[in-house]
Amino acid sequence: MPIPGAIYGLFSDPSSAERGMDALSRAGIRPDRIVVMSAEPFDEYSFSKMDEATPMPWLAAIGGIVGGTCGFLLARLTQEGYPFPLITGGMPLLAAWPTGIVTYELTMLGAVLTTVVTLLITTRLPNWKPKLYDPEVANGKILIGVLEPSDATRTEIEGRLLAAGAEQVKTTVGDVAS
Amino acid sequence: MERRDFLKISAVAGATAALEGCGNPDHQLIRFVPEEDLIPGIATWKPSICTLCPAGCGLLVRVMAGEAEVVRNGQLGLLKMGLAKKLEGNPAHPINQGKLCPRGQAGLQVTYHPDRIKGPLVRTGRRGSGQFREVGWDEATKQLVQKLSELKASKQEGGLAFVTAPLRGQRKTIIDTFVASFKGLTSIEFAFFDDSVIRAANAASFGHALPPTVDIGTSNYVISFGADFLGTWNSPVAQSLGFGHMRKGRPGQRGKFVQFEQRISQTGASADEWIPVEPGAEGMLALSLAHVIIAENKQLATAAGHAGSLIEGWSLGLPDYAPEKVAAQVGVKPETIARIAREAAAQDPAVALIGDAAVAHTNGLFNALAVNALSALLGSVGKPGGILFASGSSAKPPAASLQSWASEVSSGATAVDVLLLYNANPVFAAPAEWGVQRALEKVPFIASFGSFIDETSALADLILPDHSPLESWLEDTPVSGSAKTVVSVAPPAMNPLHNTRAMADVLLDAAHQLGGDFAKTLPWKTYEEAIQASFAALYKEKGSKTAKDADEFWKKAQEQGGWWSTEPSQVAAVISAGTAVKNSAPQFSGDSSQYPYHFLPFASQLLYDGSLAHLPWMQEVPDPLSTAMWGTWVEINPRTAEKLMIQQGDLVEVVSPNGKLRAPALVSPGIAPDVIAMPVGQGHQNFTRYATGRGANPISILAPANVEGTGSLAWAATRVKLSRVGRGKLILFGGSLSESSPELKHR
Amino acid sequence: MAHQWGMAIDLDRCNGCEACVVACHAENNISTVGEEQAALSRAKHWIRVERYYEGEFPDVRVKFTPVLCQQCDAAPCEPVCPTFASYHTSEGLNGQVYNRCIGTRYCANACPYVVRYFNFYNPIWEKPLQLQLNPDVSVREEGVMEKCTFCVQRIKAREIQAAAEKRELRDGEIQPACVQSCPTRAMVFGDLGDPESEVSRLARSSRATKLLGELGTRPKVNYLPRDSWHDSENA
Amino acid sequence: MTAKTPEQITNDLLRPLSGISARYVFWAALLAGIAVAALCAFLYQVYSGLGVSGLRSPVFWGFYITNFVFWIGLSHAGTLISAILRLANATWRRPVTRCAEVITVFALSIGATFPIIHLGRPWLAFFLFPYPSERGLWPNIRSPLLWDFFAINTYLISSVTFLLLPMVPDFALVRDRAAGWKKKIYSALALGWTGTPKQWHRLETAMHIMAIAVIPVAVSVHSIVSWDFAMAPVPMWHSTIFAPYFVAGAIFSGIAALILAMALLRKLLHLEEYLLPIHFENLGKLLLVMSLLWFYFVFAERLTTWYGNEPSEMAVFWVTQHGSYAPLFWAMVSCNFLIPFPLLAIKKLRTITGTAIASFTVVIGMWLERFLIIVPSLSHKYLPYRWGTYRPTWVEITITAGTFCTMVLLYMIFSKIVPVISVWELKAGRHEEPHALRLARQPDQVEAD
Repeated sequence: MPIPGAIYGLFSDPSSAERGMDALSRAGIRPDRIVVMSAEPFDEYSFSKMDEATPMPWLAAIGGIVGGTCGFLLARLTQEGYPFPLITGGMPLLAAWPTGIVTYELTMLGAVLTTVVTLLITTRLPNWKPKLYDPEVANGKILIGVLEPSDATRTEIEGRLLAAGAEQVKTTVGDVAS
Repeated sequence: MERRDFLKISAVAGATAALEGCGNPDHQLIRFVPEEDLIPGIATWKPSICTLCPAGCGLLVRVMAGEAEVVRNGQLGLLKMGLAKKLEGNPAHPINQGKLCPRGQAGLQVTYHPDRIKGPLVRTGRRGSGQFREVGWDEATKQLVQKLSELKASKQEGGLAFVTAPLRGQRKTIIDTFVASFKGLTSIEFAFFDDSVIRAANAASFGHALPPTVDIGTSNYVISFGADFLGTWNSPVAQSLGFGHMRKGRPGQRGKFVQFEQRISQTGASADEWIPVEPGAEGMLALSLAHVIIAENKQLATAAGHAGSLIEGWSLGLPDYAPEKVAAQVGVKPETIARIAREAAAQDPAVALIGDAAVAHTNGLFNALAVNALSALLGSVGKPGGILFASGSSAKPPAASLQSWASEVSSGATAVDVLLLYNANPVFAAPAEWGVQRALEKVPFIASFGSFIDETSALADLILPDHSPLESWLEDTPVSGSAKTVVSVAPPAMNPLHNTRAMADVLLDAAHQLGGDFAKTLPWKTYEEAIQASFAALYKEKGSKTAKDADEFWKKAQEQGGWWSTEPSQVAAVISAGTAVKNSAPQFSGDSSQYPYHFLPFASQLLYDGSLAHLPWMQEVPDPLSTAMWGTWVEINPRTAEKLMIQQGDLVEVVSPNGKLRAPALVSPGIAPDVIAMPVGQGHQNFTRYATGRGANPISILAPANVEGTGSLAWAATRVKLSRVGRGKLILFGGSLSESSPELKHR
Repeated sequence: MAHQWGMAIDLDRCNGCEACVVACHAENNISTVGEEQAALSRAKHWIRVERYYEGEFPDVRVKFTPVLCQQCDAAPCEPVCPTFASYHTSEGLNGQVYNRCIGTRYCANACPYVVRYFNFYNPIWEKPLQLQLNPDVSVREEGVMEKCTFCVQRIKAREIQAAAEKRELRDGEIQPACVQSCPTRAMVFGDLGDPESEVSRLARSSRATKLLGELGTRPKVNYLPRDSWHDSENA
Repeated sequence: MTAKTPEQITNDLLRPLSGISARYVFWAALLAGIAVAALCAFLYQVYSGLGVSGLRSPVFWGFYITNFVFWIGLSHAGTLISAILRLANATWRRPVTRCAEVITVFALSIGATFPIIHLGRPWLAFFLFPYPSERGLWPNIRSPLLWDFFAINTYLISSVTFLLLPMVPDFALVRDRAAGWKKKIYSALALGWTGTPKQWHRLETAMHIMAIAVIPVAVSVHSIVSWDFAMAPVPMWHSTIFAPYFVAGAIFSGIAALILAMALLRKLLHLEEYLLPIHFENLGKLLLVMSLLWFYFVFAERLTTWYGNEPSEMAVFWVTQHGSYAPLFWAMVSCNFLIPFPLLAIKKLRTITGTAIASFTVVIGMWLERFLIIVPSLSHKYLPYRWGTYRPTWVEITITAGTFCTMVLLYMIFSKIVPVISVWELKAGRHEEPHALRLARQPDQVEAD
């Protein structure tokens, strides 16, 4: 994915970033066109209130169930029949409690792995391709911008961002690297 | 099922693979054409005879094909041959009836011992330096014959001496005949644990100069005075079989077994009642028991017959031996003596036996005669459940004493030009005071037939290694263990591994080369022929119901491992009048104030008299009581240990008037506080990689006291003192002495 | 019904002679470890004769108990093995498959009888002592646990022989090496599944006890403790 | 909590990543040398046989399993503590979590090697893997060692992800400030993180789920380690108290290790302004609670044994209390209770130095505890004839020392690669206060955390 054209402002504090966000919303920019980046989570600010809904806990639960099932089957099938039954002179091969332990451990493993996979997929990580980013974010700046703005709105956006308190407003065009 | 078979196959394959790793130089060896027809994996069982102690048990040898690295005609190569894999008791043999003791089991390792002498050796270095050169048999025999013919030419008296272990059968005949032709002594027989005192006592009491065959199995009451009859004494496997039968072989009837001794032996450990007795007071104790029996009219004094009449005061009812009078000297409570006497008198049959340390005091002969009289009084002599006498061989003449021979030679009174050695290691097994080593050093030429370099054969000029017993023709006429007449015979169970020859064959060969009378006196070309001749004579004497001629008789004997009578043998006693003997107190070497403890050597259950110390199995199997492995120990009572501030495993120095030694201490509740015990067997200075330099030899510090009335060593007649010198090395297999945790006392 | 091999040891007969120990070494290719290793308590004796002293001089008694693998029916060593090296055979033996053993030594810890022995080093037989090895029994390498097998090679050989001869096994026909050598006939081996066998008879006797039976391991070795002598018994 | 700007925080926390001092190289080389010696000792053991260790009959488990239990116990420092603190939303946790999680990952990795080091035939360790093999056999599910296999692997995977996920934003930080080859490496490690709200939300949700999952896993891991012992009928092992006793001990030693690590990091990386006395104070209180809990477990275990008076258990009981293991036993009680208790209970002594000293003794004491659980019981099993003893050899001592050195070395290397304090979490902590205020003001506008 080439770097999209974008116009964004860098804010040095969350309150001005929040104002910048509000300004963009008021300008009628569609929320899915707005891009926000920060070096730390700002859960309590409105510019972070996007993309909060996720089925991750449910997926983790399903992953746990799948893992547990695998564990149970592993414990059960391997002991009972593959590839021919082991001679144990009538001694029990399969016991409920140990099977429970394996089932339990694999349940947890399933849940953890599903969580990680869900995280990576939903956040599209890892992704080393060039993309919209500004290293100033690492210095604590909060990036708020608009993807593929129409030429008509450019100046308005820039103005609104600056008015909200953006220290700097930058534009990217096509495939200019950050 | 299939699975297990598969595992077994892979197990065998694994074993083979382990032995023949890649790059093994074995693969570069040439392969000889097998000398025998063998089916791999199929075991055959061949009879043999155990030669490791005088009991003479019959063996079955499991022989299987295997590949051995051997030298044939000077060429090293691999030979597929029958190899002995396991020794079992011969179930048909009347002595051991299919059973075998631990020492007998380990006989296998004699054959395969890595330090066995692989061919004739001629000394090259200084005497005793251990430097030898390998030679061929022709050269070795030539050297022997040359020395002997020089000796024969000199017509000198006593110029040849032959020191052997006690032998029986044709080997003895050959050696005695051979030696006699040199106008020398008869052979000198020597073993540390010999039975001559008991033989002398039995000859006097019962007219049989033999060790007793004790029918423990059908006895109801067994009183043993010091005899370790389940461990090493006399015929231990036969006695153990009897012991098992006495205990649990007769439903509803269980005999009692009482042991009197100073230290709990392996036998004492199995006793129903173990009672400590003062050292050397066994005879007095036996007579005290007899006194009670007579005094309480349980038996008439005359019931003891001749055996009783040999004891002074017997006919009067032994008034001097009332329990109250002797209790202090004997160390047993009068009521205990009386109780045991009553119990024994009430049980029929009841038997008394004596052995080991009890006859190795200066008054050992008296002790033995007293116990014999007690047995006779109990009415069990010559009866089932009592003392029987086998007739395997005629009573043997007393052998020349090694002690007097050694002192004569070392003092120069007797000149010996040639000394032959066979199966005896007197440098190790005789007290240092006897001066055996000094005597040997005076002998210009010594030839040994030994299979190993030991303290004695290291002094030899020529070594003519014998086969191992499993590679050799064997015959034996056991003198105890079965009431039947037993003549064992066995062809070699396997071919010789090394370039060895049977002692008897070498001797016969030498005799024929020497010529002269030997053609008549020793008419046999080989040992095999000699044995066959003895069986021909046996067939003539005894006849046979199953064999139609002497050849068949001979063949059948080889198949079953010998010939034995179907009924107990009946041999007339030859009783000669004897004078009554008085009680004699045991004499101990060493002043009791300076040397406060009695020193009690005892036969090791595994190493016996030290002749088995070279077998790794015997070193590593834990001793039954101490659980010690790979070493020796000095056993002391906890009270003594506390007094001397000695702890388990401390190195202690034991000092007798005749020497001193150092060994780790073992603190054991099973020993009298005034007794220090030590197993015989370790302390070899030169006896293969497994035994050399291990522990100390208690024989070396023994006083050269004799049992009165015999030439035997009174090996229990030494007193010692001891002190702690540092930390020792005591390797025990067993953890705790006691079954209940001593830590619990902390509560 | 499959055989259930078991043993009875009459302690009234046993005299602690150690014949069984040497017989076992010879039959089962148990290597000797030498002085240095023996001092580190690494000697291997699949059967050992335990000796306990009771009391103090002069009232001392000694007790011998031969202890070998008890071939428990509920063996603690079996479930703990992660690789099934220790497992239960259809004839009731606690099998030890050397090839599967990775040497966790867990079985030896779990065994209350301490009858499992570990090969801390590769076994050594100094030439030509290796010629004594029994070809029917595998040699165990370093890192492998080993233990008494009730001489399974003898059991199998007899079973195969009996099958070839189309007959049932006779009671007493199979003798492990220890039983065969025992000079007092203290040990009896046989099929506990056959109520008529000598070992079953002894196992049912009122004298029969199990070593550490209270642990619930259900051992198949029955001990008949030392009896005492009563005058009246013989009167 | 501090007046520092995000810029300052970033600078302070990323500073250790640049530049290596001579002192650092010296210590790293020394530690690496000992670690290599340990590796050589292990290879020597593989070559010669397990006989080079001091193990013997009946003490078939010794230093190696002691180390195994010890390191697995230590691994509870991190993930468990940080997960609990995360879920409890303890604000002061922020500078602590990563230090703790790193201990977990390294201690667990080191601990997990010991079951292999201790094998008689370590080259066959793959027999434990459940995979269809030519042997026609699966591993035995009933064996506690297999439970270990599953539990430790689950715990290791969880801990590693639990550690790595929050590191991604920090890698991104480093990426943006680095140049040259460093930039390339950190770019790869940052996975292309940009810091959109979506990424932050997903990361926080994932961390939340993982924190919930990892706590029971951690508890199960040390329970299963305890069951390695409790499943065997060995005197004083076969006990129901073992699982909670081990878990408590694990957390105890884990906290101690964490305090020690923090004290060292604070001093060596000059993090005095981030790792504050309050952290040591709080963790010290936690350690005090665990010390009391540990003592309670020991007391309960020994009292029950003493009253039960079962002979085989009493043999072990007395040999530890009065017998040959008594010096070690009382040293353990001192290290785990008698010394740390006053240091942690008296407020004046609960300083950074005080808690560090207490932690040091606890780490030693807990190692001794593992040893004393294993060896006296094995050396005093039911049949007194086979009672024995145990002495470690230089091989075991070297390997043990090597693992301690490896732990420190790994930590040193880690501190040069990754900020040991989670930068973004620390920053995020700064505005929790205003967030809470907002919560009070407009509760309906703020969603639940």
